[in-house]
Amino acid sequence: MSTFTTTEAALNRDEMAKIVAADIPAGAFVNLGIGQPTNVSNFLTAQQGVTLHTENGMLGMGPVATGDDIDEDLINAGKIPVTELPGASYFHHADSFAMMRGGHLDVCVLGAFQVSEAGDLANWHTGAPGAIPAVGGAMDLAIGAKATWVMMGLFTKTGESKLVEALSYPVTGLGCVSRIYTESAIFDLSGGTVTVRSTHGISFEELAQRLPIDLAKAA
Amino acid sequence: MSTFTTTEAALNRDEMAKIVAADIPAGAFVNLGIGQPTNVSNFLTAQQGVTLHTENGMLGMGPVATGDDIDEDLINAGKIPVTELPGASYFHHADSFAMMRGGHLDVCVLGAFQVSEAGDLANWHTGAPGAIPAVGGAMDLAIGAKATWVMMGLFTKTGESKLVEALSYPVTGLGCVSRIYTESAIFDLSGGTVTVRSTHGISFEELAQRLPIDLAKAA
Amino acid sequence: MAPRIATTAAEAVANIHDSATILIGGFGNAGQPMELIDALMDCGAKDLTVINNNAGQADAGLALLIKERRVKKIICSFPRQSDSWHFDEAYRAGEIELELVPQGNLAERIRAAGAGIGGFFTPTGYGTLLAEGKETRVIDGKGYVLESPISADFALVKALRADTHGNLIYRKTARNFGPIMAAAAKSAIVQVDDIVQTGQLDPEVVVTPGIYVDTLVALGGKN
Amino acid sequence: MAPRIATTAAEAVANIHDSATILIGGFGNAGQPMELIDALMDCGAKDLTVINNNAGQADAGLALLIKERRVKKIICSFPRQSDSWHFDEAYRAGEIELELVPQGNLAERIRAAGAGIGGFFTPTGYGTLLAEGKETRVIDGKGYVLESPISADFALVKALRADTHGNLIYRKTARNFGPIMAAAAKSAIVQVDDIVQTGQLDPEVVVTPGIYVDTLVALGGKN
Repeated sequence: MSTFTTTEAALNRDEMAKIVAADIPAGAFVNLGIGQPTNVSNFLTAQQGVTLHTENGMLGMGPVATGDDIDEDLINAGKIPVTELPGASYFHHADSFAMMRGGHLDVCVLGAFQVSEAGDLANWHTGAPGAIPAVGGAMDLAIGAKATWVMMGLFTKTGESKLVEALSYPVTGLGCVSRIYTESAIFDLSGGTVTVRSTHGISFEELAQRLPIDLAKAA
Repeated sequence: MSTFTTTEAALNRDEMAKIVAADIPAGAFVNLGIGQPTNVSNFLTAQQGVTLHTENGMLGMGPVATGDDIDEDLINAGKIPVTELPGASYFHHADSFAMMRGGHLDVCVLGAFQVSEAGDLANWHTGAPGAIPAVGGAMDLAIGAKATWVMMGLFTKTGESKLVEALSYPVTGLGCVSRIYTESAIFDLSGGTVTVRSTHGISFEELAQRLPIDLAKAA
Repeated sequence: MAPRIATTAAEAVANIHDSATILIGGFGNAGQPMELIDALMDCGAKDLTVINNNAGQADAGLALLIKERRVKKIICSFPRQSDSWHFDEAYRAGEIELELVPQGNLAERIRAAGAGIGGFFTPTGYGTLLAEGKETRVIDGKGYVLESPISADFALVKALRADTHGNLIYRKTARNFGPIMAAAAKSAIVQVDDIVQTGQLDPEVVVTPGIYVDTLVALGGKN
Repeated sequence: MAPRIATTAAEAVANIHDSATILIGGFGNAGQPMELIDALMDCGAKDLTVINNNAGQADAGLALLIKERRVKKIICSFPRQSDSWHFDEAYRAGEIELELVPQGNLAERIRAAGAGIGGFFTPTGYGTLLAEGKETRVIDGKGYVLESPISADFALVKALRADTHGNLIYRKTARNFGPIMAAAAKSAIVQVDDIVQTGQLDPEVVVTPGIYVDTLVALGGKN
């Protein structure tokens, strides 16, 4: 859908968030996961008219609250005080997750430990012995939205690709991820094909060599 | 639970409705079916503090509306204009039937074609060839409330008992009826045993002879 | 996406096509989107599957759609009424298919569609004709029937008021099927008395969030 | 039955017994019935099964119940947080049982209990560790897991305001689990800022109808 582009430098977090924000269609209903995805909201423009959903029962969430605007009854999924925009609405938890599970959100942006070329997502549990598992809304978010996008570093600290042929971490959702934003490249996933839309600080050829999966290059 | 009583005359419809109304516990949440059961509301006292539910999304329904109080947005399950009492609330259809199905109503009073000694109810369909079936909320009401009571004539026009060993009409709900009010007698049903609480214009012995099932007499 | 605001009921329903599945709100006259149904009549779409609590009354609205044989199938809980003569005639002539569903199962199936639930076990209808051919299961000693979601291409809903974001409030028992139908349709078309600016509805009292509303038309009203 | 009006949080929770199953509302601090949880701590009931989104935070409320080993099992979606040290310790010591449920399934299971649904097929969790041992089914090409209702003996809920009929309204994201928990419990105990006379809440904006509320206690509040 977009032509292949490349930049000299890897993307920093704000650059990634800015690109994700620009990719969100005007008027979309969006859920931004905890962590890096939350930063996307800082780059959405008023003209885009994007409405943010928070799993704990609100549409029309505004920016983080500060000072006198802090209200303990108005928080986001990360339990951070937020604000309310005109046109907001509140609903209970079953209705909130019905909205998500029912496919009404256009885009959900999540962090990840790993994504497979089939779009399988791992982001809830390391599977390490002794780790206490916690899932929250991750599994609902992964499979609920019309499009699930991931923001993550492409490589682990030891240099292994987090975009994999098959997950080694426990699954969050199967075949749900359609786009991955990383510091080194942006990927579109569809029907088992991984298309590189752009590379950053790395050439397509070098990327293809470092990743354990076949890559297509955007036209 | 009550001692056996008898009266010389059969009960008329208002007398039946009055007895049903008196049997409804104070503070109960109640759904009154279309037809005879609706008449029960005329005999509930303010002291009883009974709250009426209507399946089309309301708790706290008041009496039938007349004159200027008629509001086309405020109707009961029989599509008759009604009024709103203080403490009322409105909710959508899924929430209304969740309230019913979830066992939150104390009593539901329904009409019937037949009831079996096991408490099976038939009240939605004659099963006659060519009859157009219509069920409405009958099946939800039958099985939803904590207690389902029936008001009906005890005999058909041809003199057959409508309290039967096994239903010949199509089932509305299985094992759901716990009490039956008729012009001739009032019955408590429990675990397959039918106890006659009172007779009206007929003796217990005569009743026992005319009905095709075993009857116990209230102590 | 903020809802499209149509200027007439005809414009609001213009995209409804032949063979569409349509959820139509209302219980009796309360909450019936009369003007949208009339516009659907005028727009000519046929071979429709309609989901409504009833099957039309007297000589108006849905009854006329059925009279004109534009409805090939109806899913409802209570088709037979004293004034359902057009349905009765079509049904007896074998010219309309009827799927009869207990009212609470109808509501829950519509809710399930909007909520992404694949199916649910309900005690309503267990052991009855309306459970025939359906999967049943005894859970903790109680019988249940497996019911499936009912989604649709379109919903026609009547609400009291909208804001320009599509947030809706309803009025009294006219709320009935509106909120669950709006959520279960690919495209929810809503007639309201009036549309106010965003910010004029209290976020605490919004019943249908705007995310569920695709087209709005303001038709005035008595309230 | 109109709700019992307790004069203190202690009186409100006095009937909670050992081995009770308790739904506790709240997401983070919003909607947490802090005073009721503190009263539950004081009342001494033990061997509790608690359903809450989390497993206690820092050194207050639910975390203290866990610290004192009064909770034998917790059903939640997100036990591990930066300040969930009392849960972490109890869990690692094998002194608390954990049933981990994806948050949306947790909400829907609670809703199902209040709605009399025997079970439902949800796509959430399909193909994951959290579906292990559960029945699954592919419906229209999509995988689903069968989940069962979660009911309870008691619910502890925080709302903004009640009328004397027990009708409730909430405030902003503090609504969260309150409405579904009140409906899923045999006995719903609700703390509110204030209780107004019946007739002072608009019937259109009531979120939890009084039928679901068994005990009310007014504790004042900042709002």
